[in-house]
Amino acid sequence: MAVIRSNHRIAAGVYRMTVSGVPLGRAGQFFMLRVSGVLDPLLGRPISIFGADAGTGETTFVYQTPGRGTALFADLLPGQAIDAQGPYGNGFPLESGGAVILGGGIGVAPLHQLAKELRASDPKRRIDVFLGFREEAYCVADFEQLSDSVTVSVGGIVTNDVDFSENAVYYACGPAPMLHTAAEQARAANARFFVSLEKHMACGVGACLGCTCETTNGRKRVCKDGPVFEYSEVQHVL
Amino acid sequence: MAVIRSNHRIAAGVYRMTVSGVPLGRAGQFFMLRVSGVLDPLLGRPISIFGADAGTGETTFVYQTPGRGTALFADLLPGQAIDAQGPYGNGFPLESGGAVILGGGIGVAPLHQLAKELRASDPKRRIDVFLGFREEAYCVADFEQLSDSVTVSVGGIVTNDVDFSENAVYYACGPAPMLHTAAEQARAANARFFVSLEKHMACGVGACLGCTCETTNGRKRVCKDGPVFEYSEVQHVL
Amino acid sequence: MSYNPLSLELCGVSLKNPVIAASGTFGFGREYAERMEVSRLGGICGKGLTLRGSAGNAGERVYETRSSMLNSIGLENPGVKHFVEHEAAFMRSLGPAVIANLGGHSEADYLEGAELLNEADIDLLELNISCPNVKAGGMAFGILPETAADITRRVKAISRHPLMVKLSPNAPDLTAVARACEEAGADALSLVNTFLGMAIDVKRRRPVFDNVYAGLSGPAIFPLALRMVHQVCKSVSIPVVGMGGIASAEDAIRMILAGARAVQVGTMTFASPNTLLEIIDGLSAWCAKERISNLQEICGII
Amino acid sequence: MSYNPLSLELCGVSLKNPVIAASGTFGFGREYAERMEVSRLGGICGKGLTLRGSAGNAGERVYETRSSMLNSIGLENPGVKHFVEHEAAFMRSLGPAVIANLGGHSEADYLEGAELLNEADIDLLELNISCPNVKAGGMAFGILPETAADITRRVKAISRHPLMVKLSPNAPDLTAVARACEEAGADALSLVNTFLGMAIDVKRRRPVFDNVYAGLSGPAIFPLALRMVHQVCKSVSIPVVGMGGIASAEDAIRMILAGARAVQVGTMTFASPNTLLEIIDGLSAWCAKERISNLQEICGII
Ligand SMILES: Cc1cc2nc3c(=O)[nH]c(=O)nc-3n(C[C@H](O)[C@H](O)[C@H](O)COP(=O)(O)OP(=O)(O)OC[C@H]3O[C@@H](n4cnc5c(N)ncnc54)[C@H](O)[C@@H]3O)c2cc1C
Ligand SMILES: Cc1cc2nc3c(=O)[nH]c(=O)nc-3n(C[C@H](O)[C@H](O)[C@H](O)COP(=O)(O)OP(=O)(O)OC[C@H]3O[C@@H](n4cnc5c(N)ncnc54)[C@H](O)[C@@H]3O)c2cc1C
Ligand SMILES: Cc1cc2nc3c(=O)[nH]c(=O)nc-3n(C[C@H](O)[C@H](O)[C@H](O)COP(=O)(O)O)c2cc1C
Ligand SMILES: Cc1cc2nc3c(=O)[nH]c(=O)nc-3n(C[C@H](O)[C@H](O)[C@H](O)COP(=O)(O)O)c2cc1C
Ligand code: FES
Ligand code: FES
Repeated sequence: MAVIRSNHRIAAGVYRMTVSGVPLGRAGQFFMLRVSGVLDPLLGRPISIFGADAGTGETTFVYQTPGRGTALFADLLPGQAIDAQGPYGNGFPLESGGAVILGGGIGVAPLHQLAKELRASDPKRRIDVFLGFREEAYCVADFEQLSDSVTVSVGGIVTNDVDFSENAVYYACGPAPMLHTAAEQARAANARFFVSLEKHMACGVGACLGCTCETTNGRKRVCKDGPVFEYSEVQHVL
Repeated sequence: MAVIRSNHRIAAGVYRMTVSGVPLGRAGQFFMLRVSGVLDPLLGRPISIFGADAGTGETTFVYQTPGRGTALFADLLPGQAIDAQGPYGNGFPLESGGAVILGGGIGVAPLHQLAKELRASDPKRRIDVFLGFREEAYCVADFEQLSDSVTVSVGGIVTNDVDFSENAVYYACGPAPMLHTAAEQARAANARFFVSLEKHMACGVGACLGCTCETTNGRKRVCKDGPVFEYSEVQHVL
Repeated sequence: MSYNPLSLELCGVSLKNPVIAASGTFGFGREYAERMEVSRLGGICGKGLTLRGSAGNAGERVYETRSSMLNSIGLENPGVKHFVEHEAAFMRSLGPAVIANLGGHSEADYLEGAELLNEADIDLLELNISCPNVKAGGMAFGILPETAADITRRVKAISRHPLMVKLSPNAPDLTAVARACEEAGADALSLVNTFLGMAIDVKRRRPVFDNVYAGLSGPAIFPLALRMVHQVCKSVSIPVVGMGGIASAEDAIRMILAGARAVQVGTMTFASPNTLLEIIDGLSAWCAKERISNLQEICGII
Repeated sequence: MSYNPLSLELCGVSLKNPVIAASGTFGFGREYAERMEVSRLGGICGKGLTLRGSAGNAGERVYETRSSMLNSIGLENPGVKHFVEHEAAFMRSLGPAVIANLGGHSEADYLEGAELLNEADIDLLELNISCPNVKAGGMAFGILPETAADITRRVKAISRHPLMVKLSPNAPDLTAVARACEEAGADALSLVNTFLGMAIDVKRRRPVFDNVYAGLSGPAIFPLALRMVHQVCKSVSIPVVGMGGIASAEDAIRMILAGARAVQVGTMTFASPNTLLEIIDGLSAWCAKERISNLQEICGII
């Protein structure tokens, strides 16, 4: 059981929550979060690690509230408990060399921890971040601390800003259309490109087969074998 | 929707919660309280008015946590919302003259507001309070402010302390065995005696017929026609 | 006055919206009339009546389960005559369409009850052949197509009110019962009544209810009820009123998409008395947002 | 070592406690073995197998409902042969009793699958004739007593493992199916599999699942499952394994009071992976508190 340290709104319908009492995970991994003590909502909600702080032992999430499960998270106050199972899934690989990070909307969440890990693993590498939002930007300052450039587009098409032909590894998380376009550009440019996928999940650990996805390497479970995949493996489902 | 102003533990498994934003009710009436936003637990929990403060507009409850619905109440913090429907039911009648109040365990809850109303309606009347607890006393000081005497028994049989032959009106709320014994004593002494009953409830307003009780005046709904009854009407169910 | 996108006709009765308070969860309207604008409802279905009335079941009567409840009220009611004399006119005065719900222990009971109800000013007669809580009666009639058709035919023959037959989700072959009732002359069908469930008191090591089994209702049953409403709507051509666990306007829309003309809401009224009105408001808002001129346009498109 | 009040025998197999991970909710044990002490479980029932394996259903596969979920996995599985060669030994190594769950699209499939499983070191064969999510198969066999008895008889004739038949709550006459399976030689029965339910996506105005209907599981179904287990236990004399919505040690005790020898827990493992272990601990604590020397003493006393 995690204990909430802070939980507040950072943009319209977007919240940032920090908890203690859970094992630290890696960029791209996620927790199944659940209000405790009730059986409706029943299942955990997969929420990525926005930040895992080895110093304080705390984990931070940034989440939207599209439905009733997450809406309940937003009502929680510091000191209260939240059920957090994880970390689950495989993280982003930290390839060497320059990195280009593409985030769309709430897809920025796992990318923040990714930027942190990329920087920590090689303080000298170049990190360029492109963030797209529909109406309101958030977490931009968080990325500015960790990268060489941050390009923000609000209401535009973030992939238009990105050149996939650089000598860098590309990482993305965001809405399906964004990932689709990015994957087309990456293929055209023959880039190394990792994406984080979303699927409705029940267990989060690979046991229910609710999140199966056909890949070029056979059926995979997004929760256990992903959520991070090399784009070419899953291009047909993007 | 009520907003919680304070909510804290006052004895082992007993909490005191003050809320604003609900209509003020009378002694003996109750609210159906429910954690909002979830459908499990589903139904409201009937909780009596411990205090209704006309000055602040706030209502106070004192509650135990025997099950999962009330256990969730105990986790709520000031500023959070709780669904509170009511006030429901009929209150205690404020008869003239001296009053003797008998509370057993959490049954003290509605009696506190009763003492307040009795005192307010006739500041000169004599009010004697007898409180029985299994292991730990609570709310005693609250009663001391409002009555001429408070007799507390812990681990004993509170009815042993009470003389039903005084020229007073008797009021009681507490566990069934206590009410049963008190009713026998009241009948022997031919006393005027009002009791507050408990039944599992679904609606609290008289619509579901889940709390029907046979009385000497026909079938009655504890929630709507009670929960306060003259003991003689319901003696056979006590 | 602008056109009302929620209005509909059900068996010749005009409803201002498709949201009806379910039988047994709204008394005869009195209790909630003190607390909410009941006039805004599409209809009110009164507590289930039996010919001579009944004291209902002894022992525990309600018990909460996960997102649901079990009840074993056992049709406590004041009898048809009392209803005709003391409740029907009051219900009419509230404004929404008035539905009487009639249960019975025997065929004769049903027929005599229906006869008496001919004298009442009601809009619809809902024939309850699906109450699981009365040992001798109710559900026995609704389990098999033959008995369901038989009682439907006989009541239809003598009742001057449009007849809606309320089906049991416990019927082995629900769509067969539905078709049989349609053929026997039912003007509409409503479903579901409660599912047969059980609760056990661990401390006392015995069933919670004197009758052992009781009726399950509330949000938990919604996915089952929706499936059954969908199946029945595909099987008959008379109007269907859907219910079972509806907790929101979205749930009501789902029922209507699945083929229900109107919906009834029961248990959620206990949990949150405003649910009925919130559903009506939610349906209006949805029609506006989706530019639907009348909600019935989406009825049964799935 | 002190006597274990939770131990029992099921079809000649010793279980250290009556708590079994339900089929389809625990893979073949690998995933949860990384995260919890699976060795403490009474048994593990593997994902439902079909002869040649299957990719499962397309489209949405899981959807949350009130205190419950709908699934339309469609028996995605690697096939019996893969299980025998790559999973059975691993499952055995975990410690709990090993149960293989076998589904099928045809009688021949079932028989060939059972034959192959004769080579596997498993304790029990659970015959799944109740999966609602595969168009061609599964549930079709479990709906009627005759077909259920037929497939039971044939599999029993060739299988060297004790045979537990898993029943569908969607059978029109569940106790008749139960009795038919008993007569046909089943060594035990397990129930319930998932209930047929439906979900509709309001935004897209269409069913959530490609198959339209899907299987409902989780705490919401507990009162229904408990009633069915009670009914079946009163109808047969072979052991019954109860499941459906069990969420706590109290729920498990209720199933056992109703007549189940052991229980399976499925959906709650997703919601809260520790549920299985918490139930075991809760049963131990309850036996101690109630001074029960073996939990089986209370089996079926209701
Ligand atoms: C690996 C992964 C990481 C994620 N990380 C984040 C994050 O860091 N921040 C964030 O805001 N969101 C994240 N999401 C999306 C988030 O899980 C959903 O927004 C959330 O589950 C919606 O729950 P709800 O209660 O608001 O909606 P409801 O509609 O009430 O949810 C009902 C059910 O649908 C599932 N569901 C609904 N939408 C989604 C979705 N988009 N993805 C997966 N399941 C869904 C829920 O988990 C639940 O089981 C992530 C999703 C995945 C798969
Ligand atoms: C008119 C009235 C006034 C009450 N006032 C108070 C009060 O001021 N303070 C207080 O602590 N308790 C009071 N109670 C008792 C209180 O309602 C129960 O303790 C509470 O409902 C238990 O809920 P739970 O979620 O803890 O238990 P659960 O076991 O989870 O409850 C399950 C269901 O059983 C019902 N239930 C369980 N026990 C009782 C009970 N004793 N009475 C009625 N319903 C019950 C619940 O309402 C719920 O529907 C009152 C009861 C009534 C009828
Ligand atoms: C307490 C209670 C009493 C009920 N009484 C009746 C009744 O008298 N007649 C009837 O036809 N249905 C009765 N029902 C069934 C409801 O009308 C409805 O069919 C069922 O509860 C499913 O809807 P819901 O899930 O919205 O409650 C009753 C239900 C409850 C919970
Ligand atoms: C995602 C999922 C997959 C399932 N797969 C199978 C299966 O392969 N074979 C089977 O017999 N039952 C399967 N079931 C049914 C469960 O074993 C169990 O009977 C049912 O879920 C009821 O128990 P519960 O409410 O504890 O989950 C599955 C259930 C779920 C939720
Ligand atoms: S969510 Fe269960 S296998 Fe991925
Ligand atoms: S609780 Fe519904 S009538 Fe009293």
